[in-house]
Amino acid sequence: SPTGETSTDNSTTETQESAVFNPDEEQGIEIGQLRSELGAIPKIEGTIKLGAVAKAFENEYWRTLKEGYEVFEGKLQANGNDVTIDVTSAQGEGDEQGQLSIVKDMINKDYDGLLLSPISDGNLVPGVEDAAKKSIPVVNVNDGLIANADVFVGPKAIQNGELAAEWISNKLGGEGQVAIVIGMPKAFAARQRTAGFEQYIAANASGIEIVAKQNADWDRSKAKDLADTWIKKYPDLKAIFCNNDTMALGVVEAVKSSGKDILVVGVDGIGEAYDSIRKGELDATIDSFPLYKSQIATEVTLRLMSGQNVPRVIWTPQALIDSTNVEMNAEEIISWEEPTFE
Amino acid sequence: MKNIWKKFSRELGIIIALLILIAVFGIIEPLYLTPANLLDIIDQSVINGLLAIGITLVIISGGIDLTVGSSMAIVIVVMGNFLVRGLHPVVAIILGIAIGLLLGGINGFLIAKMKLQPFIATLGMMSVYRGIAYLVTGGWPVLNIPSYFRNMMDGDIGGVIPSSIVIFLIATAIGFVLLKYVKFGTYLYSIGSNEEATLLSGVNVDFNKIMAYALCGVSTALAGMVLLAKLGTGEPAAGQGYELNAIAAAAVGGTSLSGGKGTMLGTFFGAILLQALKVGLVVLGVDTFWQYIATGVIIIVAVYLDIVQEKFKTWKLIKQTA
Amino acid sequence: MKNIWKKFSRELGIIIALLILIAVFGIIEPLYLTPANLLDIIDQSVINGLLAIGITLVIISGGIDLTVGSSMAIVIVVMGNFLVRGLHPVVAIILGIAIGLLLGGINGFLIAKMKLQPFIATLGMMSVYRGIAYLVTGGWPVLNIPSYFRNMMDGDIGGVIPSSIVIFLIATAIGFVLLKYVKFGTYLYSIGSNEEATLLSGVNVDFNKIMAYALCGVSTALAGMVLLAKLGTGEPAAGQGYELNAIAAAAVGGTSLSGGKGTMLGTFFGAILLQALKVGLVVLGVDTFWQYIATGVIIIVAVYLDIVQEKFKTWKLIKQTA
Amino acid sequence: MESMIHFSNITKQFPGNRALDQVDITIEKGEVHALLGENGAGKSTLLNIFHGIYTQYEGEIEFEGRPIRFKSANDAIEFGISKVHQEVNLVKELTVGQNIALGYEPKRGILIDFKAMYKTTDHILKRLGCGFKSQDRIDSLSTGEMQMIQIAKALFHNSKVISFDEPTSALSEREVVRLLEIIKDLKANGITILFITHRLDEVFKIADRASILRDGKYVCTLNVNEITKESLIVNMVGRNVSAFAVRHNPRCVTSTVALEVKGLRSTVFKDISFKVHKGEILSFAGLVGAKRTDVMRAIFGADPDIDGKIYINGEEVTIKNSKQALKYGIALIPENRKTQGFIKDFTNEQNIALASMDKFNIGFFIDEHKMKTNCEYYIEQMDLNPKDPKYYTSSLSGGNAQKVIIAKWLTTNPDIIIFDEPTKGIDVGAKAEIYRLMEEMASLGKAIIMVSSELPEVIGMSDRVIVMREGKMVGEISHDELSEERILHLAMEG
Ligand SMILES: Nc1ncnc2c1ncn2[C@@H]1O[C@H](COP(=O)(O)OP(=O)(O)OP(=O)(O)O)[C@@H](O)[C@H]1O
Ligand SMILES: Nc1ncnc2c1ncn2[C@@H]1O[C@H](COP(=O)(O)OP(=O)(O)OP(=O)(O)O)[C@@H](O)[C@H]1O
Ligand SMILES: [Mg+2]
Ligand SMILES: [Mg+2]
Repeated sequence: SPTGETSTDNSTTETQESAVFNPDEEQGIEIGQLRSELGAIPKIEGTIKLGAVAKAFENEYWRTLKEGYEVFEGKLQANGNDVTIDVTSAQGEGDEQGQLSIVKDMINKDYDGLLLSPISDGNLVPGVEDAAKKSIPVVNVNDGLIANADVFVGPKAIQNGELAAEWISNKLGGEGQVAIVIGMPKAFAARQRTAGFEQYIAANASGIEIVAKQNADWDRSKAKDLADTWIKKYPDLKAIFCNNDTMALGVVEAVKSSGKDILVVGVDGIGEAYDSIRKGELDATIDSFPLYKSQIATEVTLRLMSGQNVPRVIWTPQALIDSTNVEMNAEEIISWEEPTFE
Repeated sequence: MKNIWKKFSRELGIIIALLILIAVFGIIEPLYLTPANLLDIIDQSVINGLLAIGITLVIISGGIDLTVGSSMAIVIVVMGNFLVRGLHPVVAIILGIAIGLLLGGINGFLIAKMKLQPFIATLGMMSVYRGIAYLVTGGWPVLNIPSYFRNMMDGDIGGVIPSSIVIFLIATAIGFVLLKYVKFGTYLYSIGSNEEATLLSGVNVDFNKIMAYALCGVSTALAGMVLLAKLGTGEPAAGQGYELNAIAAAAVGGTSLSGGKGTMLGTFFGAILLQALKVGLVVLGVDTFWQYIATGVIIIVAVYLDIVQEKFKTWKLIKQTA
Repeated sequence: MKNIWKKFSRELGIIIALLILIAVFGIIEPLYLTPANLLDIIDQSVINGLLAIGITLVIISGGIDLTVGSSMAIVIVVMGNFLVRGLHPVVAIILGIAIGLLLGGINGFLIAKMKLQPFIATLGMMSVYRGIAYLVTGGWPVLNIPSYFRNMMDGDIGGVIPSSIVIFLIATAIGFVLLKYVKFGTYLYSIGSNEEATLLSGVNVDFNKIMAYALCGVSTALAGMVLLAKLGTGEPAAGQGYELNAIAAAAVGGTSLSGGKGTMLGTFFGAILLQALKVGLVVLGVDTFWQYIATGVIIIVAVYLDIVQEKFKTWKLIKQTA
Repeated sequence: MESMIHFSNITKQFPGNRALDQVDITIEKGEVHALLGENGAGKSTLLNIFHGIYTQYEGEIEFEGRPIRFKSANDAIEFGISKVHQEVNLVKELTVGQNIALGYEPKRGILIDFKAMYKTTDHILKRLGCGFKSQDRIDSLSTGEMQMIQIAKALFHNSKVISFDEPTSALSEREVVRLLEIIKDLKANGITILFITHRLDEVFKIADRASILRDGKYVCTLNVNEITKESLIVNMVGRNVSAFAVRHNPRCVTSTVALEVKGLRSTVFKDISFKVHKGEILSFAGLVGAKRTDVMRAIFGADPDIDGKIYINGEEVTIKNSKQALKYGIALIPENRKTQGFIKDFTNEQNIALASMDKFNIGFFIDEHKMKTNCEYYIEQMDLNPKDPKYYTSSLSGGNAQKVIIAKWLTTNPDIIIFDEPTKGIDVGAKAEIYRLMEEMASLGKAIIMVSSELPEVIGMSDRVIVMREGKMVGEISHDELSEERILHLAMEG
């Protein structure tokens, strides 16, 4: 039964807290499944104020996430729920302390629930501890991990790299040289993306050789410089996987000017990546649909607050976007269904 | 009373600035003035404050240290590794301090003995230390720092005052005494103000310089420990860009980047002021992008006020003697 | 011949270091020596090189500029916006230069007129300018920079030499002439070496300082344009941390961070050396974490060699006269 | 008498320059021994070696019969050997007492024992008869008082040997008298004194013996009471030079006023009004600290917040900065050569060109050849040594550096030249040349203002003297009425 499953999940969470928390190894469920188990979103009593803290609005990904929160706030209000969501972010991805300040401020201001996307795995832990003291529910929205949050909402990060690896290996017919541009080895997501890619190749595509793997610190220009050098050093290079789209777009510039036919795959699904795919420059990106992710996260938070039994990990949709589906509607790709309200 | 006034006249500017800042934020949003929030501000300035304490020593001696962020990362990952393997926390703390001393000492050696310019020597070492921090863990964070250590460095003492604040206060006090009442401090001012004259007075300039960097390493190590305890995770990428914040705190607190001038209390309040500003902007819900602008403007205004205050003092002195 | 030798004796050290570096990488991996790769190295050092040219002027005058990364971002997003709306590329370039001049001029004003210390003034403005860059676009990148602009700044001239390299060479040449053959350059050295004596010699010190920062702004603007052309997208987050790289290039090229010393050619080769190192490490497939260490070590060794070379020169002189 | 210090075969090589060449000198215990020689003769270098500041040299030093070789200044101090430096070398951020005790602070546990420190240092200051206290700040002191701190420092270390490198060059007559008394007093207490000076009078007042260096070589050691000034000079310079400031050419004062100052005042001086004519040498006399330098800086536009009127050739002008002063044909040869006079990293030709860069342009660009030619002209004119336009000014001797600075200002072709302590720390030979230059300028119709604390040169050179005291003009003396007594009377009591 669904209830039984959730309770075992909770008990594993107990032990997980003292061991390493890794959502990829958890028994997560998807939102559709959650909805079918728990039904419509319960009616919200009274006024509810939610606080959402993103990593950094400097990055398009997080601005889109914010948009999702706002969209869902609208939907809630349209359905007669008095819910407001305040969305803020830290000052850049190096501002761990600042992000913590924001969370503490929200706790001081007695927000009713928190949706947090931490910069690093640890920086919001003290805030979450404070929230627990005030019994404020905390939902961890990817990609930093909060071991002591109530629920994790996000895509399966390792699958992200796997999707890319699978696509590349199919395109290449299972053989050829590939390279990886890593972001900063700071975020869980960056590491998992790389690991997922490597693991898939090792397990399923022995003909593909990862010839190079270097950091570009999420920087477009550094990624381009890396690719410039690689393209010369490995004349047979067939594909480059990048930990995010910004770097992938830098790599695309290098590939374009080399005149070679090298596949470039990014991660995030930012608008510019879609454009580039349409133009036939970038080959693919793995979109984790922040616009919907934040809506799901909010839905999960409300369910949690109304006392429903929510499992520890909720997977959000992600999909590989290439020329075949770039014109498709996102809702169609992820088979999005609007939530129902009580 | 008037004596105290005079004694701390150097720090007066920054204290007044801090009070004004708090008052302004408090008027706009009373929540800002709650004890919990004010305590939080201090608590959150501990890391930057500890780094700034060490950097103040170095800057007074006429140097600069850009490695603090990277050194901190090394301390964090090494201590984290040992703690997770069950090393006694006290031993781990001693180990951490020793690492800080060593890393700082290397900087000091390059600068004092090999005569490299402080900016460029520590710029290079910043990169070297970061690489080492990554190598220690292979880039991965050290997870699940034991809670006894976390409680030790970041628990509550007597259920009220966070122990990290106590560490911060003790470090400030030690720094204060070092600068004001111990030879070493006199030598730092003296070296920063006129290195040649100090050398000719028979002071071992090289040794004192190395000590300044080594002690900066120690306070960096303390900052690292507190961060490790606060976050419960030791990341090799921790502390990136922290060096500039720490320098800003020292400068806002009245430390002159050309050396020879500065006080520990100034730095202490400087670190708190920067955090009070940040928290204030958050409490007011100021847009992130505007926060960048506000932070920069406040740094410049604070330092400018310090210049104006100095000018005013000189002017008053002239009036008196005229 | 011997004359040329003597004329460029200051730059000799860095040139030899660069040749050794290239030789070592070339021996390990012959691919490194292909003309295409060598051209790439120069091409990739253009951004850092242009920033370093401006920073060299500022450092020689005894200052420092930490804003270059942020200023560059402003230039990029503003120019990007106008280009996308169809502004003529030449007008856009003039606009970009004007912005660089303005931003640099503001830094110069704070330092020369308001007497703020260069480090702290530009540390504050670095934050302010970054905020402005974000505000200009609301954080979004400017996409689809027109290709005629991109070809102009980053195309190939005569099908061989990338135009960005030509821009770099021209900027270096202008900087070289400014420093060596125009009185402005003499004044910069003079100010950096002894500001008071320069002032008493009837030189308008404030004006020349402001000009140094303003020109640094211009070369920053050029770097921004090239980056915009290279990437085809204008990001407000561009250039973070670039200031330290640019300072490193200048220092490696023999510019003294205490002012009064340095050359344009030194900086030119300094920027190329750092990129040659980076590319070499990538070509050899050195692990990223080791790259951090190698970069730091090379910076320190290069600067140390410069010191040793100076000492050696003195020593040789002593031998000659003895 | 027994030998205290014995220098044997000391050789010191600088890049491109042998500063000392096999120097042999013996200093006896308890004597005051003067080291004499022209600028660049190697006097300071010898002391720097003795005090462990230069550690690379050839030869041997014996101290009380034992060979010594110091590795640092500290070593020498520990041995009871202290130095009062040529340039005042103090830490501005510290108090007087902290400066005196620097490096050797008394401790209680690990903390500094401030009470004991201030007590000891106050005691020493009292013994030296200083009017300030050990807790005072350095920046409120005059140059003379700063010098006292250096002497106090030596006493604090209980030194057996104290050496003085031109201690009187920055002092007023009154302070010089006081210093010489102190030196006698130290001698009476059994302390051996080494003493460098360019003021030969002082040698005869306090020294027992004098050793002479020329071009880095030892010349001779003389008993002071057996010789005359003239024979000293011949030994130092190798030829006969007048040690006196005297005018050779006829006076050429015109009635045309070149510069008039009316009611000039600032925070430190007030009511300054005077005229200077073309062809005139007008001196400002007074004790050090009379604020003459500040008046000159004000006229030159170097300080802000000045009230009053300035007329050049009868026309009122406002001078807000040195650039404008230059435009009006004013030149200022500043008091402090090192910090205000020249650029350390510049060669002679660059330093000489700095104030008139516009003259060395072809279009937009610098004409290096013109710069060099100009420098060569002055090398000849002023007998600059070495005769190399590419030589760095910072490695020149004091007198030669001063000539470079004067050349810099002459290059601007000024009408009004202000010399602030023009012969401070300059040897007799160079002094005579600077006097000759001043005369020549006057005869070319330039107006010359000289600030000097050396009465002989004030009396010897001036057409007219204005005396200042505590920021005020207290009297004017015409050429025929000039005497040391008149000037001192006005300068000290009014
Ligand atoms: N650090 C140095 N580097 C190079 N040359 C030097 C250095 N110091 C001194 N010299 C040279 O050594 C010679 C002796 O200088 P020194 O300072 O001993 O002369 P001095 O007799 O003290 O002269 P003055 O009377 O001007 O003080 C001079 O020619 C001087 O230019
Ligand atoms: N802003 C300044 N920059 C550099 N030097 C200054 C400045 N203001 C004053 N001085 C100089 O510092 C020196 C120390 O002052 P001191 O009292 O010894 O002499 P003074 O006031 O100049 O008197 P006099 O020139 O008559 O001897 C003076 O030469 C003074 O002019
Ligand atoms: Mg001398
Ligand atoms: Mg004076």
